[in-house]
Amino acid sequence: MARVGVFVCFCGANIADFVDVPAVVEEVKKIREVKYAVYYKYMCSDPGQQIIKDAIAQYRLTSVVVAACSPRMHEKTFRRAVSEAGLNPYLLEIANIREHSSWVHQKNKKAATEKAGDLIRMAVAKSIANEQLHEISVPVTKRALVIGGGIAGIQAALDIADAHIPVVLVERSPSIGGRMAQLDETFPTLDCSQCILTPKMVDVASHPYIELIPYSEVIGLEGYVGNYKAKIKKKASYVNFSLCTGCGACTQKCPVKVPNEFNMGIDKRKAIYTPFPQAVPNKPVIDAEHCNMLLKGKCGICSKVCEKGAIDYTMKDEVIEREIGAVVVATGYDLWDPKPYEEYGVGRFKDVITSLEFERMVSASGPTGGLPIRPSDGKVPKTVVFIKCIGSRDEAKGIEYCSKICCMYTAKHAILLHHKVHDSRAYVFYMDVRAAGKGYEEFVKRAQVETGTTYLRGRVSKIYKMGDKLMVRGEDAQLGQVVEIEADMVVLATAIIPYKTNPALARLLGISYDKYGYLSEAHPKLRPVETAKAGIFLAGCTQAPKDIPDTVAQASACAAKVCGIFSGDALKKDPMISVVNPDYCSGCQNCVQVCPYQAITTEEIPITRGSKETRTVAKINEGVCQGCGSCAAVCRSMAISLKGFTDSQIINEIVSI
Amino acid sequence: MTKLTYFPGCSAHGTSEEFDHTLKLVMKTLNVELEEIPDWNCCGATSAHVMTENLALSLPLRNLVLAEKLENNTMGIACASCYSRMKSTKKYMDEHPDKAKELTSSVIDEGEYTGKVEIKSMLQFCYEEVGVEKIKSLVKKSLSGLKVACYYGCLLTRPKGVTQFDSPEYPMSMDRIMEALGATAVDFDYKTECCGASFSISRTEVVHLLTGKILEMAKEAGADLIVVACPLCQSNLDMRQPDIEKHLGKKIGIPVMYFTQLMALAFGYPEKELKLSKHIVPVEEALSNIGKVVETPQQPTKTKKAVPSAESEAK
Amino acid sequence: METQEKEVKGSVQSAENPGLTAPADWQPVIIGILCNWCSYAGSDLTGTSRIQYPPNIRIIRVPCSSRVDPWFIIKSLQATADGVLISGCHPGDCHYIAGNYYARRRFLVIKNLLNFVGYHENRVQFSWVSAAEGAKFAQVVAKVTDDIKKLGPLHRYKKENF
Amino acid sequence: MNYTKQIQDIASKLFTEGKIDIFIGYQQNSFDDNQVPVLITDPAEIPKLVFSDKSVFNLTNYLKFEHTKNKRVGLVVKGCDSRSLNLLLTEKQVKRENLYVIGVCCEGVTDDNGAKAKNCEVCVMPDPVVYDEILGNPSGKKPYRVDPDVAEVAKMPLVERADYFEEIFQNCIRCNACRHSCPLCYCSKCCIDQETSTLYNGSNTVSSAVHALLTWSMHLAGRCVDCRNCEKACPSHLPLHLLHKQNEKVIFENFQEHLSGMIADDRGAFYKYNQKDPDDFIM
Amino acid sequence: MIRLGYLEKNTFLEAVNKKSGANVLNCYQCGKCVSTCPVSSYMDYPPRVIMQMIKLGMKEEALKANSMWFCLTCSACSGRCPREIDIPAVMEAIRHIAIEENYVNKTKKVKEIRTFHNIFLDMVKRYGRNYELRMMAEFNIRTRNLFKDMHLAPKALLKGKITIGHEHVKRGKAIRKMYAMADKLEKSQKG
Repeated sequence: MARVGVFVCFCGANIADFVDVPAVVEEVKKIREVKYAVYYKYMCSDPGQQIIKDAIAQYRLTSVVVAACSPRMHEKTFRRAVSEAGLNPYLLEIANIREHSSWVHQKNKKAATEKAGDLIRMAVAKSIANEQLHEISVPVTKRALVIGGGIAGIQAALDIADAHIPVVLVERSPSIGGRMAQLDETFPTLDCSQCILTPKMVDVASHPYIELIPYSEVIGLEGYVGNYKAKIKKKASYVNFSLCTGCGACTQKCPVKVPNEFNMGIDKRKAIYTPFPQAVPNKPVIDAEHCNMLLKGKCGICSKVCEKGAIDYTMKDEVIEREIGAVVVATGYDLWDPKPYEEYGVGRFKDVITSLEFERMVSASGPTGGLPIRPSDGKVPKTVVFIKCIGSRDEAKGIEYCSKICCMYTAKHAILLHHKVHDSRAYVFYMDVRAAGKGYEEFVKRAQVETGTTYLRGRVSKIYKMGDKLMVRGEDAQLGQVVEIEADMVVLATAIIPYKTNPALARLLGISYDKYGYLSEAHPKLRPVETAKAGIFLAGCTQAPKDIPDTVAQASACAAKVCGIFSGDALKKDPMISVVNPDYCSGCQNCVQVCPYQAITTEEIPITRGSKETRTVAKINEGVCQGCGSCAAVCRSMAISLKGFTDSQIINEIVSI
Repeated sequence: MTKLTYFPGCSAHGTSEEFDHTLKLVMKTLNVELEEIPDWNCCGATSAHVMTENLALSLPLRNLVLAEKLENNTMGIACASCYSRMKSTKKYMDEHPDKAKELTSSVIDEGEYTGKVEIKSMLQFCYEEVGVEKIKSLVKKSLSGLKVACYYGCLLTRPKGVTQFDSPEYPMSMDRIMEALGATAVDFDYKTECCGASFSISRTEVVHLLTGKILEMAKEAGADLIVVACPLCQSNLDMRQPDIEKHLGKKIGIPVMYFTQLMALAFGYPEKELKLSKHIVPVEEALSNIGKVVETPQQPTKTKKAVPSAESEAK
Repeated sequence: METQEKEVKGSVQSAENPGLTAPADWQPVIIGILCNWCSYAGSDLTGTSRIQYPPNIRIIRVPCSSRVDPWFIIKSLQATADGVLISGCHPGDCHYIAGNYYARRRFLVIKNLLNFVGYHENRVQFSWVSAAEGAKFAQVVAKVTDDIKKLGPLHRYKKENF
Repeated sequence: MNYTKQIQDIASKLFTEGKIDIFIGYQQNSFDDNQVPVLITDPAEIPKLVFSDKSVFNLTNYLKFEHTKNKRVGLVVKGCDSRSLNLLLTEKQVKRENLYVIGVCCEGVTDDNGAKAKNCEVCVMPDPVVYDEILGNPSGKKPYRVDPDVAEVAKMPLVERADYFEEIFQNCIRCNACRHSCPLCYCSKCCIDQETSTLYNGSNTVSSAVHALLTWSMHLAGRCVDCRNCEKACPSHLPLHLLHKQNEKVIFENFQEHLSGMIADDRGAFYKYNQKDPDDFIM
Repeated sequence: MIRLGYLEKNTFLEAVNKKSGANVLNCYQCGKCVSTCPVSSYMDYPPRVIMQMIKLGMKEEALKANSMWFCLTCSACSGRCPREIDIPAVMEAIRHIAIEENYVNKTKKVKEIRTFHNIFLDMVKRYGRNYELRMMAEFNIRTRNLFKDMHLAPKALLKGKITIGHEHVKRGKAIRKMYAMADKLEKSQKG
């Protein structure tokens, strides 16, 4: 037989003025299970809590109902008090007679009193069905996995590692550095990208808490927050990194030339190569698709020139496993291919190039030594037209969203063009100039005023050739007239899109992605770095287009989140989660379908005790379940119940009125 | 012998007789029998849709209904304007069967519309159904040495949703056919610019401006002649050329031929069958380039480059 | 829940059983099932803002509208309730990502089914109330109470033996 | 529609090749011209098998019982039966590799009076959607039609409708034959079983019958394939299809024309959602 | 100056959207259509401005302009529009609204364009097909410019470019009936 104690609060005058509290107490005392009922001025005060504690001991209460303010306010307070009296804290129920009665029925004391009585009756009925629950403790493996070695991944890895937490950093290409390594100077300060990035890259390589695994991909992730197991495929590099000294003899002698993807194909690299001179790790890899030795079994020059004997043509892909507790995804972005813009002659006119190609050209370490040149004839362009929103904000040919960074990098390109070619003239076709950021508007002004770049509002309609010039036709909407510009070169500010492997990666990690392929955050405003899956976080352009400051900020935020998870030996979790009764479960797996967190898996259990034959039933992963109760509502055979909100608790409330 | 329903359009029996005639020659070589829609009427281009709604749909719809009575799956249309009107009407009717029912029952008195006949322009038919390979195999007299600028105009490839054929910005089907005949198709950026056809009579000054630019660009691209697939384009580019020259104050003198004329020529028909006399701008000089050796066009002469790596074909 | 004190003139007819009436000052019982993150928080805001609404509703807290099994509604109608209000987060705002989308499907079907077997369509109502919509919550409760007062007491299939 | 010979041949072939342990088919009733299901384990009994327009029952119901579980089973399915089989496969109740399915392109079955069965009038899929072997010629998917009975009842004024249903519910004797005969009611514990818990239904009263039937139909909403096994099994001859068809109508009209079991791996309508689902009924 | 304020219902926008099947509200004024349009320089307002006028509900200004009469329906603009607006359909819609509600631009140029279209339609009504020489001649008569393009005629005639005789549709009655019925339908739709 349940023994319930009811403690009604006056809340000063807040409740007592509008609800006849003593009458309510008298009414409540009539309930069979209520062994003790009392009122007090401030239940949440220390003396108030003491009343509860004393009564629990004195009346051997099996559950406690506090009728006071909203449970969202003081549920934790009273749970602590109950727990201090030696009762399980989840045997407490709150009847919300302030927000739901005294404050909203101030003109009808009688009705408010009746309602308060009913609310308490409901809470008593529910509390009778309450069970003892215990906080869930999930042990954690204190190691983080960072996927992607661009600036986002580098920053997150360094921040986590600086907190003395081991980090596994996986990068798909032979070197970390990512897109930022390809940039020349960065807006809005025009400091050199390499100068600020390479120190961080070196830090990663030498950090005692970071295990850098380059030229690799994550191919599997099992488990849940604090207890993940990642499978990582190390692609065969055909170079034994422990022997290689990075002397570069092999790359010099290799006879095979391939378009250099780091330089956007403007120049060539060898079949054995390091992507760029400051690469970390600075060890070459063999491109198996182009190596003569691997393709045809002929050549072997690199092996001959390598004094250390580091070349190993027999190397195979290798899969390694790491146990980790949290994941930071930082896979970065790709550039949209402007091919659909046929009216701009993309693909036909060599002098219509993309902004990243231009970026590589103006880079001091780039293929042209820092000078922009026309790919068609090698001449230095004097008149350059920059066109923004290529692919961005274009549902017809590209994508709907704004790529966020193009306004700024186009202003930067206009300035850089002026720096490199002093007598040049830059035109920018824009639809809007979106320069929201610290020092951004000033930067655009600098492009417009200091370098005399002409901004024309409008989208270009057509580019055609006249001799060796490109004729760019567009409307200047401010003038309201069509203008034609005789240009030497056209630079298209192409949109940024998520890396094409994002959907596959998202499925593998069990997180969601949007229609473009960007990985989805848990809440667009309040949880922008978390994913819906606990323990997996997002940094940088894998979540949405971002500039470098935002990316670094988000990466550091990820690091803070990861350190938060690892701050104790175990994760503490609210015990109000779902539980399966395998005897009732028929294994239809509809619950698996509706669970938003993939917290439900299946397991095989014997049909009867000791039987060899098995059947499949649902299994809830305590570490992952967030306690929404979707599964409990769709379970037809009542096998799943949500602790704290079981069917019997809710029905008790319904029928007690 | 395959059969093809044929809609010639009003100009086939007027201004563009040479198109109609050479088309029939070409089809004979390609072993295609043209079956003209009995008692066809004008499709309404380019005026009906400007002024009215129901009539603009009814005029082409009558032809579509009549075409269904011939038992061919495909209808070929010579004129690009007719093609555009008929095909967009078909698309509208297929999407709005109620409207089709309303019009066939109350306005047109020729029977039901089912939408079973597919519509193709003659260029599309040659490119998609016949194929470049077959055309190549039938060439008796190569047109090598002839540099042509292929002009598509607006309506053969636009709007994309209606025509479902080739690129709306830089189509290449006619260029491919011309290459199959042995001719050289030059890079021509104005191949889909509008010639102003529907203002041919009412606003000639517009036509002069638009057509003048097209002619100039073709000349600039180094073409001997312009190849077209539409009678309205042809008459604007050819018949009005002397006026345009006066307007611009300079000589252009670039002949304009139908692609079927060149196909017929390459298939071995004698020149007199091409009805060359109908051209206002004489064609003979241009055709005399056939057989001449030309230097490979469009490859810009390689100058010394600042950096050797820039040679690579980046794109 | 006995509110009437003195005899009042007039009476309210039950929408489903026109023969059965209640006194004109009859007060219905309404069960409100609210999701914890939006609607319950919204109802708390109604309280903190001191917005007044009719006292007929009895609120039950659940974590998410997707926790609401259709038979809670059937059960409520067989218990004392004359009407049921269920409220959750606005579409797209669910604390648990998509719970309210699943719930919405069940709600539409159960609402139609109950109406089909003879419950007035206003007996069971649904709303989306966010944590910021304290005023909306008051309006919703007022509307539901008003609707159900018009319908009169619910008599069909009442379970007396609880 | 008579496939007796073909089915007997296939069954004996399956037994000789050792492909199955059990064959589920129809046999002639001894006392009238109706048919009853038969489970055959001995090939000698194959001549019992018949198939005609009297082969009414949905045999997939027999896949949920202990003696067919994890056995290799051959069975005959019509269009609607195959849809329930599809759902059983999706909901992992049977293993496809354990089944040999003879799909019959159904031309409609008859009711006890020899007239065309009412569910066949509104059938959307007479052809089997899952099968190893197909008999007859597929006639394709039919357009969805609202059940005429549902439409008629929906037209009644509220009070009349309430009275109509109250009479139906009063006649329910809570025998649970409906649940027992439903192929999709395979739960080992069912919420409408009386012994399960007093929470769910309690005593044998009208209100508990209402509760049980409505909850049960909600559990089948978006899953029911309209085979009407339940109705055939009901000793009180309650028009149970009204509840299921009403739900089916609401689901079809509002949730992207969902029809249960038409495609493999398509779960019930309540286990998926569309952001554009109707929202106007919510304040 | 244009005064803007509370607009209860933009009926003009609604009418244009309904008639054209496009949604003008999609326009974000990038101007790609303007520089694409081969005849935008002849228009009172280029397509981009017309779109804005529709959005602002400036019915009279938009309908009185000559813009839609100059539209060649070449579809170049709609093929390039980043928001996929069917601009020729919008132009056609406002052209039809202008005719229906008597807002047609009164300038000589537009009058001539309309005259041409009327002659064309008359010709088709009479013969079922059109005939260029006759059309040219009739146009010159109606626009009182007898000698326009006449210098072309002898040359064209000589070359056989245009012929004197022309063909009719055999069932001319059917065509004339079509005209009448289409007209009737138009009126009933309006009413």
